[in-house]
Amino acid sequence: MGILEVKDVGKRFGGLQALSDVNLSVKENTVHAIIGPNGAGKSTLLNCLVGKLIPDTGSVMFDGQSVLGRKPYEINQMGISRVFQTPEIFADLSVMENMMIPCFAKRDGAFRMHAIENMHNEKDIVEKAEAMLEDMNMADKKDMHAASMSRGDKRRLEIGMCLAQEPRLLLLDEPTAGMARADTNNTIDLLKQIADERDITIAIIEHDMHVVFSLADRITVLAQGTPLVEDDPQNIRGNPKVREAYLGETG
Amino acid sequence: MSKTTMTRRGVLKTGAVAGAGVALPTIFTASSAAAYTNEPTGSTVKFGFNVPQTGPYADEGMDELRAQELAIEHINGMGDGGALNTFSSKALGGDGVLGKKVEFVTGDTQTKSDAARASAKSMIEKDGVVMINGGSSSGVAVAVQGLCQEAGIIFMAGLTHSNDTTGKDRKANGFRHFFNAYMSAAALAPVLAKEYGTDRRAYHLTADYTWGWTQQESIAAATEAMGWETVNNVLTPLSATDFSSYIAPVLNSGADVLVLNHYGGNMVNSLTNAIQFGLRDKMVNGKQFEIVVPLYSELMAAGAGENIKGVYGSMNWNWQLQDEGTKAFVQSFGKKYGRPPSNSAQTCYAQTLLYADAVARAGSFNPCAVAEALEGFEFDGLGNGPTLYRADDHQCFKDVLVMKGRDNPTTEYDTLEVVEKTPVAQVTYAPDHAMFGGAEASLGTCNPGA
Amino acid sequence: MDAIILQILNGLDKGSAYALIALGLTLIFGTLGVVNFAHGALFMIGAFCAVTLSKILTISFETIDPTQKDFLGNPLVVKTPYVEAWFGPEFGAGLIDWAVPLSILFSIPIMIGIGFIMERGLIKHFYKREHADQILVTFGLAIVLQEVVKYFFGANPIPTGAPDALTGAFDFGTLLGFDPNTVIYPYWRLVYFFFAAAVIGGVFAFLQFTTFGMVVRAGMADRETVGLLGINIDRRFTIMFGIAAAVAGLAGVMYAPINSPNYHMGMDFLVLSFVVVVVGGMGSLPGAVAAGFLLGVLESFASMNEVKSLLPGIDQIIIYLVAIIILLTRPRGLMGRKGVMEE
Amino acid sequence: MLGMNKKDTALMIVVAILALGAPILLNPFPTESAMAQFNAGYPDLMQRFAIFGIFAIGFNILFGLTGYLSFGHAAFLGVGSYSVVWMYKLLDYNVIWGLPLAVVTAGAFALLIGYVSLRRSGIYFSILTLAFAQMSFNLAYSVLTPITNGETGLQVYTKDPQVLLGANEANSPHFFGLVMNSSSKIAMGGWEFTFNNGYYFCAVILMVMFYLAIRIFRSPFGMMLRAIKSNNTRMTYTGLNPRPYALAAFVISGMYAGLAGGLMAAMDPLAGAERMQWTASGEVVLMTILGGTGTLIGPVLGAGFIKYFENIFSKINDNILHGWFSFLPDGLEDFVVFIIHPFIGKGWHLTLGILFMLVVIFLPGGLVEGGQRLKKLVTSKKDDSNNTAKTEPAE
Repeated sequence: MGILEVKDVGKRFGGLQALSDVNLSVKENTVHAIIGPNGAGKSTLLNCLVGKLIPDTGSVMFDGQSVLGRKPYEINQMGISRVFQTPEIFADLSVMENMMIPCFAKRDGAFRMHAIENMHNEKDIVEKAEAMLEDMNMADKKDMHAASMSRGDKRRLEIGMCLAQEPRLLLLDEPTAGMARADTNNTIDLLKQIADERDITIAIIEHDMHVVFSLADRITVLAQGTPLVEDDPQNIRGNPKVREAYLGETG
Repeated sequence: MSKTTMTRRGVLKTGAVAGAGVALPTIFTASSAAAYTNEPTGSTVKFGFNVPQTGPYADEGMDELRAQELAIEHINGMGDGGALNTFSSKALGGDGVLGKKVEFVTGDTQTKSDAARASAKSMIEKDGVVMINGGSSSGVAVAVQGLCQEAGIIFMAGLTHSNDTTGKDRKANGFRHFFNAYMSAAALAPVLAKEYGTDRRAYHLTADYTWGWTQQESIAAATEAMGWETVNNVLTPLSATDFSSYIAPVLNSGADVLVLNHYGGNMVNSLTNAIQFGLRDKMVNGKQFEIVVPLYSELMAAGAGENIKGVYGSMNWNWQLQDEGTKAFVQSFGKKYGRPPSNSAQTCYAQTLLYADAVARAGSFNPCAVAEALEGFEFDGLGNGPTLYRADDHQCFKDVLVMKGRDNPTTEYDTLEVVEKTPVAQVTYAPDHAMFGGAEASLGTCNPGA
Repeated sequence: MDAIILQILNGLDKGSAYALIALGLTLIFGTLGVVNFAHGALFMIGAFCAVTLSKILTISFETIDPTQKDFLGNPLVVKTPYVEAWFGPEFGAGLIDWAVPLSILFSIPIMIGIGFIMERGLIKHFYKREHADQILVTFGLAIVLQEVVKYFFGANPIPTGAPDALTGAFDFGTLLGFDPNTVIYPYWRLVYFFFAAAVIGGVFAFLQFTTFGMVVRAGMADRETVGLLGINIDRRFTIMFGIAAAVAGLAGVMYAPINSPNYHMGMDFLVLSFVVVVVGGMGSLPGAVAAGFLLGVLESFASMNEVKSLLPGIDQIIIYLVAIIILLTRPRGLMGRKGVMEE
Repeated sequence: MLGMNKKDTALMIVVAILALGAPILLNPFPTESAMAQFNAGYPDLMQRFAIFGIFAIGFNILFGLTGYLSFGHAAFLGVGSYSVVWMYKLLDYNVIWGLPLAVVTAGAFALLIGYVSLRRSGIYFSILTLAFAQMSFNLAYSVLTPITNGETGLQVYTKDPQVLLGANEANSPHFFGLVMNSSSKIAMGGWEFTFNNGYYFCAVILMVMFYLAIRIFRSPFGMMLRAIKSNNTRMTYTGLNPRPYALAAFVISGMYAGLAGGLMAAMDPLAGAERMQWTASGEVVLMTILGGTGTLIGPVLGAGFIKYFENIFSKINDNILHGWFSFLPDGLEDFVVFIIHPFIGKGWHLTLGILFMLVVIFLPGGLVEGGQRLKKLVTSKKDDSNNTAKTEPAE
């Protein structure tokens, strides 16, 4: 029984069957990659997992509970954090504030009216956020304006913010898309480190094979809205169906 | 150090405490406590002219301001003296008031109660005026009148036509020279009956706010007394600009007269729309369809243009009158500004003179003394014929003009013609008339302020 | 039945004014992404184009008529318009009579010019600024424009009549088999309706069938991509602004005989036109037109006595009530696209 | 101090000095001098500065922090005023009954309107709030006249019950005997200063409200609100529900507006429907943007700016102009007056419109940015590489 169980999920947009009969099981404490050509339905599937879309059929269970019909923030509070393709951070806030917000969300839940509490009195939050920045090698950027950081730093900050919530499942949507090689490698190292050091499950949607094969313990190949095959990385590499559907195209 | 407490019953003690708290032991020119709000101590006295200078009534406000400036000139003995020469009271000698030269400050009411009160307060608190005059709506008049009552100065209303101003909202410190909705109705009804017959069915469109209601109530009562039937009364939003959807059903309602209880922009638009629908070209119930606008003003007539031809209404005063007071005022005004004054200008002019005259007769600027001098005052020569400032409700009683849109005006100023001067007796009512707050309405007591 | 037909006519007529103003506003929103609070002022300037032309046509020379007296007792000054003197009383009077329709020609270049100046001189510097800043600057501009008009024309409404041939009302009812005088409708309002329909049709045709229009529509859908194609979208936007200003101006010109123009008539329409645009859906031209007519018709029905007696005051709030209901049931108005002006 | 950092404490002290010293600071010109026209130190205007300051501070908590642009906040102002006047009519003139009620009723209205309106965002939200406020205004002016007294404005009549009214009680608004409209005047040389009870009542409340706003801005809650404005998506995917945060901000700013409306009625016992009109809602938007959206002091400055022009410039007439320029030769005097004439008196709208445009064109951050630039000029020698003033929601 995996921490995330996707059963018979289907989703239709007008005349387009975006997903059909998707079955997927992500085991706890593994790195599970979902790959597939453009238009295979990767993003649709991801959106079904986080509550942005509701599948027409099937079920999505996280840790034995259904996530369907819940709002994104509720699903997040269940322990699923999401990293976006283009970093979604609080650009107008400082780096430290960016890091404190998920700490509050973890401690206080989806809403708390702490309107006249003083920030200085939130020692535990401040310490936690500072430690997290330290972990992300960003302690020196603490007071920077988040918008003024490089793209690589924004990505690291976003991952750090997700980790600060201590999620059980981290979803990454093409985390290295549009990155230079050096940044990509840094991100791979960071994710490796996270997977090794933390008690966390990672599901990653990726286009870049280099990233996938460096990280994944398990790979699901999606083609035309339905899983083609699920296997270990070395088997995927040799699978002729996958080659034909996906790798063949890219060479 | 002087204390000003705006209310008579105001707790002086607290004022003193607050004063003591900030009083510094340094040089302040100690002046003895004033006997009343803004008692003039120097060689001048200030009047406040609070008129709309922005918003839809800005032009009316400008005309009021012209008349007020002219009045100040005449009081101070400049210019030709205008209607002071024909005024029945000779207390004013053209040397200011009680030997003090009159100055004035101006403010913008924006035709909003809040803004009008803010402007009036600044005049009272900052400029130290003893009297406020002007305005072009009843909402503003009632609001400012209430303020003057609290502050302890005299309010000489400008254009305000609602019954409430000297009805249920009457105040001891407030005085109105302008006529009101009841008088309009009482003057108009007999003329309408004579012109259009007593067997008429009237359809009312009424601006949906206090003035509109009192106007409608008054004219409906007066015409029904003549035998007319009120078919329907439809309330229209103040903010309406296009009245087509209110006018379209009129023709099928069986009514043969349309009464537009609208003022200003509302009236200009509703009348224009009614003419567009060709109402006055139609025959209903075998009679020519007619339109009545109970309250006219020169500016509305100008705004409505040709559409007012043949339409009856009423006015407080018109420059075409031929009495001596009118002639003197129109000459004086016309020479200075190159145009005849409007009836709102005339009421402001008269009010300013009446106030100054009352001060001169009372020998004091104390509002209570001035009020006493105005109460029951009978005068003539200001253009409206013999007039009484009734003591019971501070309303002037005088002849009312019934007007009609002229068919062939020769200039832009004579678009209206005087049809009849309704004698004062016909428009007089009891002070405790039901439309004026009944027996409950009371002036309260005069408040001199400090 | 006749009452309902009448109110539908009224609604269509009001709706055509709403639709015209909202159309221009949406063009600016959709193409430039600018919240233009000065749009009402453009409508007002349009109406004053008509006023100005009729004033120009009635510029007069003065002769003194000693037989008549003016209000001060001096000999009366009689004014005769130059056009009557030049072209003969009949043709001259005819010109003056047709001032409003004539000013359509006169107003188009003026309005486009004002639009160009506004866009080049002011608005273009605000494309990248926050909506709040756009609101403040265009609101300031609206105040300035209306105060300038007030300075020259005063605050009082200025009667500006339709040509004599088009005054009066048309008896619709007799065509439909009703009794005479039951369904009558003013000629000029019918003219306004058809005029509005023609302008709306013209704008749509322009956007639909010209390459220029195609680029602009593409720009409305996705501004960045069009920019990436290397098309000089800026120049087109300037032209669009001019067109939007002209549409608002034409709406104003033709409105002058319906209600005498005054300097703040733009503000009266401003809030309403925003409601119309939003109900129609931000960035949707058909939505703006549909919402204009819908709100016009509903407003007319709400002012019927039968409706008012059931729900007192409903005509005061109907527009807002409908706006609330539509926005709550259709998140982006009638035909709005996702993501436009939602941040 | 009081849980504020150094910078905020300094700001608070500046505000306190300005608020308490206003009767003197706003009266820089001797009473008899020609410039006395520009003095703003009389009770009514000072009260307005304070009241609209409170209104704008509250509005800014919604707009400045969350970015939700409400076009209907005047409705809460009106509700606050009506509440207070009704308490005068039913109980007595002590404002202690009305003011809390004003806050509560405005809060309740805000909860209702906010709950519905916050289902949409962006311009759709703005139009929803506008629609609610315009409905309130139109009804208050007409159909609801029994409650609001319509055009005339709600006021106290002698026949009203006023059940708590004591024999010696003041017949105008007071706070346990502290009569609002009573003042002490102190003459000093050519100056005359008016110290008004009502103004100080407002000023103290303004300071409390300003302090509260600082605390909200600096609190975790305030940070969440800024997070909504910055990135709503990230907010949701960080397990936070933006709706109750935005609603709480809406209700808080509605309560500020209710308090401001209540104070208006506390200074002047009349509640007119016009204060609910869209122009009044628009005014507070303009105040906030003009002063500096998202800054603490900006809205107060914006409020002061607009009210100053409305009350001071509208009162300057040609006579006064002629007085000022009487030293010039006749022809020149007339010319100067002719040039200035369109901008004063009835032309104050024009001046205000021009200033709106100038400020927003040259000072994108509002008046606060103007202040910062001035400050920068003065201390220009310092290194300003880490100056991120515009985005930092500081002063």
